[in-house]
Amino acid sequence: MNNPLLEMKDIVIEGLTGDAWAPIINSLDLTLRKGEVLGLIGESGAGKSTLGLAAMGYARQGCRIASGAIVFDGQELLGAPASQLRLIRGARIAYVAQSAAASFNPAHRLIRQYAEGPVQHGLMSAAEAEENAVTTYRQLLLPDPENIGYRFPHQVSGGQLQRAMMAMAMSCRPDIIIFDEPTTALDVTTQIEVLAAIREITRRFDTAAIYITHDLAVVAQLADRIMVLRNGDLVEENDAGEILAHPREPYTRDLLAVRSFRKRESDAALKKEVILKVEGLTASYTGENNVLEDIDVSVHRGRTVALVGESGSGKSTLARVITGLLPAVNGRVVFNGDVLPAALKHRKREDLRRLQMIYQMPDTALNPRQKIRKIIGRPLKFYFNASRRQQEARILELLEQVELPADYIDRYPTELSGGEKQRICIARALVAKPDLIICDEVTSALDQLVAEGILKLLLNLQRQLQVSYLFITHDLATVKAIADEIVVMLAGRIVEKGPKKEILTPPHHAYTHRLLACVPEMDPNWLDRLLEKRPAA
Amino acid sequence: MGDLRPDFVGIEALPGDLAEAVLGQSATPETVAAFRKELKLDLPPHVRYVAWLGAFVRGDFGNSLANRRPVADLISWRFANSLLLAGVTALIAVPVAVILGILAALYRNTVFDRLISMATLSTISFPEFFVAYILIALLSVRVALFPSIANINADMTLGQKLYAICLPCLTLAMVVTAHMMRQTRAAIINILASPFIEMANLKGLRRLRVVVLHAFPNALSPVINVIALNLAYLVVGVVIVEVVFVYPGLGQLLVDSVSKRDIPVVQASGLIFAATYVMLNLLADVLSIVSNPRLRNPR
Amino acid sequence: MTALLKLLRSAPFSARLGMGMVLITLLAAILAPAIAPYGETAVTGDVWLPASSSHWVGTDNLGRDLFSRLLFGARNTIAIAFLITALSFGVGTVWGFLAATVGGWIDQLLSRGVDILMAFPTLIFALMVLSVVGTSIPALVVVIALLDSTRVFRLSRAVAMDIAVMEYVEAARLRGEGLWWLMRHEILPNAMPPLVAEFGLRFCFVFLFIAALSFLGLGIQPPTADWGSMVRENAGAITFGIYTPLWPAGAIAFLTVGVNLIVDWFLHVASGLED
Amino acid sequence: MSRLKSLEQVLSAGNLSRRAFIAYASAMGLAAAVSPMAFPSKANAEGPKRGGRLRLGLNGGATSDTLDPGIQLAMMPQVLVYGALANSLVEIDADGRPAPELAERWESTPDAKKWIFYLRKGVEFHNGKTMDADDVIDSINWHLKPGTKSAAKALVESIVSMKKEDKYTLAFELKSGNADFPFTLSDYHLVVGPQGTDLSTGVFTGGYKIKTFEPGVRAFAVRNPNYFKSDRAWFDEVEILGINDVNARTNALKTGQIDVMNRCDLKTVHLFKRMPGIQVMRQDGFKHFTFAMRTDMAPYDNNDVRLALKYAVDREQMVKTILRGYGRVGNDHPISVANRYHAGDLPQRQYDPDKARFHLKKAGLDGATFKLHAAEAAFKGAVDAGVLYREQAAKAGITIDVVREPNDGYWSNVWMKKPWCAVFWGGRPTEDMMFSTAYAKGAAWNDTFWDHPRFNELLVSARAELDEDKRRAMYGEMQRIVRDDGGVVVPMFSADLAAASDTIGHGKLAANWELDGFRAPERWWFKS
Repeated sequence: MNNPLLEMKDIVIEGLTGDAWAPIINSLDLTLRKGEVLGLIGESGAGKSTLGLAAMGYARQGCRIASGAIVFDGQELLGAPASQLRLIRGARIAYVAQSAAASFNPAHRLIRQYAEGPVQHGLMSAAEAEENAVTTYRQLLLPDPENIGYRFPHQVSGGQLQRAMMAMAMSCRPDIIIFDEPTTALDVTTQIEVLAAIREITRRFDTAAIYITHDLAVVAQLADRIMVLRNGDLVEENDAGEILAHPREPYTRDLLAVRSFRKRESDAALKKEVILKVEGLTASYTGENNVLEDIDVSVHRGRTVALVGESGSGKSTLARVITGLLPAVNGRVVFNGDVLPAALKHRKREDLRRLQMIYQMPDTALNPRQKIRKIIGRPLKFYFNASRRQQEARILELLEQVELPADYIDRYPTELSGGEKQRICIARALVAKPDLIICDEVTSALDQLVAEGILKLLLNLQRQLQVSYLFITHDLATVKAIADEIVVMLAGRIVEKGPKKEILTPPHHAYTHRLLACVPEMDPNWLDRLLEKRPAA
Repeated sequence: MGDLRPDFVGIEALPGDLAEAVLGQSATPETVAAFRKELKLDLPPHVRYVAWLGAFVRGDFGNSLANRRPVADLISWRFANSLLLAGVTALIAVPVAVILGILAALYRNTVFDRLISMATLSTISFPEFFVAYILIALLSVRVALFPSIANINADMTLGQKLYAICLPCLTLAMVVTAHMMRQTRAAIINILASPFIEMANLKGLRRLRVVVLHAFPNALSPVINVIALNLAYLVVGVVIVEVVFVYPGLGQLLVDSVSKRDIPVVQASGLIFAATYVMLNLLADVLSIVSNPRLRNPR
Repeated sequence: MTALLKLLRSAPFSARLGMGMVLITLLAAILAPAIAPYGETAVTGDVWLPASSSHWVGTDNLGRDLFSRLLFGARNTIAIAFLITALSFGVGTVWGFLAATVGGWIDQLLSRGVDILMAFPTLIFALMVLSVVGTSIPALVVVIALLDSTRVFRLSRAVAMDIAVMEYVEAARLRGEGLWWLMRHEILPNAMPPLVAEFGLRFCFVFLFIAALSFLGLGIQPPTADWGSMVRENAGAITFGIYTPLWPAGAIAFLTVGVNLIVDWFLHVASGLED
Repeated sequence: MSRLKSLEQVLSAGNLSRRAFIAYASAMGLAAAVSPMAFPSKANAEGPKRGGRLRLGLNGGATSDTLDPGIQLAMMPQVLVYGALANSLVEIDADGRPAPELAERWESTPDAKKWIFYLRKGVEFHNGKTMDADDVIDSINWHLKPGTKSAAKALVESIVSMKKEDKYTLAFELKSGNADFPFTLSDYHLVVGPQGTDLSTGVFTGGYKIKTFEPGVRAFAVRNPNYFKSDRAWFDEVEILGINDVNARTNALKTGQIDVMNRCDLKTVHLFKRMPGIQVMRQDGFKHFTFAMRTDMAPYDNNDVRLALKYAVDREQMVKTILRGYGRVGNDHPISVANRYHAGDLPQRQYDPDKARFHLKKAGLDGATFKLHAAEAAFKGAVDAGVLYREQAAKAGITIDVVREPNDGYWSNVWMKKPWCAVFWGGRPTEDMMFSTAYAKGAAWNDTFWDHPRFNELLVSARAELDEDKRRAMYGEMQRIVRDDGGVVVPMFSADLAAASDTIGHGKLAANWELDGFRAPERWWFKS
């Protein structure tokens, strides 16, 4: 092949922590040739986004490119004047951000934002640019390409918006596009469309790309070459197929093996008493449109029921109704044989204790101004009126149970990593000695390896304590790993339910089938096969 | 109408009444009684309130207790004066504040930004009357550019009026500009942290374009609100400036009427103040909605 | 504590400058009786003397030593303004948090009530009330604090609204915690940064407001030294080319700028913590 | 206005044509500020000159002001009505003597009970009507009509009957003899308006006709061409602006936006005097401040207590500190040096801690605490005066506790209610008025609740006494009685300070009211 289009050498990027600069990226090299797709993979904090942005000579607030060389098409970008960088950004290297909803200016119409780049770079007139936009929208299979551009960002769905952003990135026909986790925020079914669009772009225009993700299965579909990053260091770099087939490093192997574990089936065979029974539940926020319609779910002691569905299917609403935050319009919740009052404030403290909840975002689920001692200690005081000494003993015991060091007792949540925080949340739930824990997407905000650790912990605890889980998730991999029974929801109704084995074995309900089909597999050809099967949208 | 009650109750609760307040030391029991009877102050408050409310609904503000002139006559030209002062000040202050705010955000953390922020900080750090006196000392006594009192009257032409209100306008403009400018800057800087601004930067757009076309439209809502608050302040809160410059505006009338317990005037001007405040807030809300594409263009 | 020290050490120059300015003012206030060369109200010389060795910054409109009055003025100004601000925050935050946490008709009632109060200009309201209850310092403190608490109410309600929807508050609700716990332990600690910043700003507003009231004759009454009244008492001299009033005005600006510099930095740090 | 001043200099030096000057000045927007002095007229350079617009910036205007002569409470309407629009039968001249105005002359019976006033002929009202006796009767009855709020009601109630002898002769019969009746008729409330009209419309006989009256803000009047006095009302126009803030008044005068201001800031008046182009005018009038003790209440019913407190005040220091020297010490009676029968031979009471201590001991009240109630509403500096008093009295071993009262309602809740409080008195032009108002037994404003038989007797006989020397002796004795037995501490008389541009000319200033007896518009002029 010819000369590399982009060559980054010996890049060191530093970030400001407190008042000191600490390295985020340690002496990394990166080369990208024309038309090549490079996958950057790693967990959060690996420095992949920072490296990706550095390819444009850009560092976020609080970061700086300390040393190295970034040569793009013969020009040195590091230390180049802003005017020179401006000519390259957008025009020759474009960027696609993780959240299209946040990255489109809410005040302007899509097409105006599309046209802005080419017009400002002097590549075409506004009229040409708009015409061009329609063509690109059509190529990316956006519905109603003639008119969709005249909408505001909030008027377009998430998947379409993500594609519109790719169209915008293409507006100047750049040499390189940097994709920064473009599908992470999307449902599995939408993710497919976006991946297809990226494939279309890179193939059709022979555009080089850097694809940043934490999901090896996703990057496997697109990348020619993959770099595995960890804590700012390069772990391994190789052709995509090679990495999947023959990972050299243990870390890469861990990433590949993620969630291949399964809950032991033997547990599932035993029928136990019913802890929670939801009967004919109908709920509504406004009093008019029902968000939940006639829901029946049962959870047995020591078992896990997984509630699956895409965003908006009503799974979280169901959790709110069960906990009493949203009183139901119809139906009832039977907990331990007693009918629970619909509203939270009428429930007995004892019932509250036995029904606990764990949230998706451990960041917002823990009060940042309380120490772990108080976070876990308060329920002890509240439910059991435990003395200070009893509290301390029990907290230490719990920290051990959730596999955290004892000295965390006097830390603030902000001093903990995401996975550690989630373990604190689990400890806080466990401390109440509950019969049932509602887990609302508890792993989806975590890196895959961390998430796996959390799931394993939950399973262990269930074995030890015979606690039941109502597990809400959109991630079928998680479901496969942890569930005893599965409930599939769509638009506020239950589509299908039953033991895991039954649901995951064909024949599926059509919707379940679609969900399952969209889960990426660790196979470079999975996307191609899937797209071939599907009729063009 | 709910807004009327507190004024009325508030004034009713003042000890002493108009008769004593007006007559002061020369209030003999006899003249006070005569005064009260004439002004119907001897009737119970609720009777008077109902009567006043009834008249008000018919568009009759009633008469001033103090000099028996119709309240509407008393208030209307003063309110017009207050509006003139506020309007001219706003015409100067709003564009200046917005432009300075944008520039300060654009050149954030540069010498220019620091200079502007120190300057505005100092103007809001001084009492208004002090700013006014300094301006008088400099621009009226030392260099005879502007008159030191702004006693405009109906016989003046608009030009003469505008010349007369130069200093009060300048004083007010300095105070409100500082507030609005700081808010504009803060709102824009807040927006500058959004991902879509990073996106705009990564599209290779010029900084001015990013700030003016991308950040500013999204900062409009807080800016509009702060402008509305400051305009409300201009119309109703300029008592001090009116006193310093002897400007015949509504604020001075109200202060005077409060001390004289002239209930109909206080009620009517209180109502105007409240209405102005509510109107401006309403206007701000409407403008915020209009400026927000999410609200303007529902899905 | 160590964290606080660390935070202070990491402060940028502007914030250090602000802290220095506030510290100087505080020291002046605390040490006033010890370092002031003359008494608070002692007439020691002719009117409006220029600065000299016996009167470091000259004398005021009654021939009192201006430097001594500035020191005592710091005492009164800061103490009174602080008291007012503290009271208004005490009242404003409790009701604001209550409105945000409970919501529903209580929120509506409180919010609309505050709207009505705010629709009437604060200064006029204060004038009305003060002309009734008199201008003693306790009255001044209570009246301004209550009027000011409407603004605190708005802010604390808005802040608490954002916090009340957080999952850790929901978790506490699900645990069955009472209202007071929610407000005191879950919301308050997290609402502190904006409230502390607002505290600084309102503190400055308060003594400017007192100065305005003094101007209309309803503020702190003579002969108590207070910077606002001192500006007012001496303001007439400016147009005669006597710059005595610049000193108390400068002192006000000095403290305001100092507080603002700290608040700016504090807001910056606080917003950084949220990231 | 230095720019304007230099412009005027250029003009008077002849370097600029008058037309060019006006064009230039109006271009600067300064037309209103151009002083008439810029155009020297042919009139003689020394004496009064006709023309110009007099611009007065006055403290004491309120939105509650009216033109009703019965309710004249503030300086702005007082100067407007009494000083520009209207005349009384009698005026008070610069020496404090009654002088003819609408009445040409008058005479009385020896017991001073019946008075005949001969009216000036050919006086025309602003509405064109010629004044006669009916108008006068009607105008006096204005203050007696049912439900009147007139402050002059008490004055005119002493009149038993008014009789029109002929068109220009009027006979008054009084309840009792009053040698000061001409003074009574000089009162600023008792101006004369046309019969059968509403007197609050501003139609009178004065040198100016009202054009605009915006209460508390602005009044504008133009010269009455048919004014009956040819040597008065020199200005073409009079503009009165209500400027309650003293700094604003001062600045406005300094910058030439007004020609005259009243009530200078005592703090800056010494600086003001030094300014070129400004004249400061001092009037020692009747205004005085008192600390009134209720002689009907313990412990002030004991004259030794009263004397102790009278000796315990350092009047000199009071005048120096509270009035900044712009005033005179009081002698514990309300009669000013401006009054005709001021007892100058009465020894001045001095600050004497020993005597104070002696009297207190005599009263058996050693170590007692006296509560002095004060507020700024009582008079400017009242609280400071109280504090000063406290320190002075402390040297005599007397403890005074200064109780600060709210300004609001001071006159209804504190004055004449609390046993000892600070009081403001505008004073009265005659001894009789002053004593009758506040010292006679049972008088409505007898704020010391004082009842001294000899005093009360003297008051009645002096009132009817037409013989100057006898009167002087009587009033002298009354002053001594009040001084030694009365319930008031009178530490000081306050001077009135006004300032004007030095282009303003005036004669000797009358002392009865501020601004030349309220009559600046009528009596003053622009110098040539």
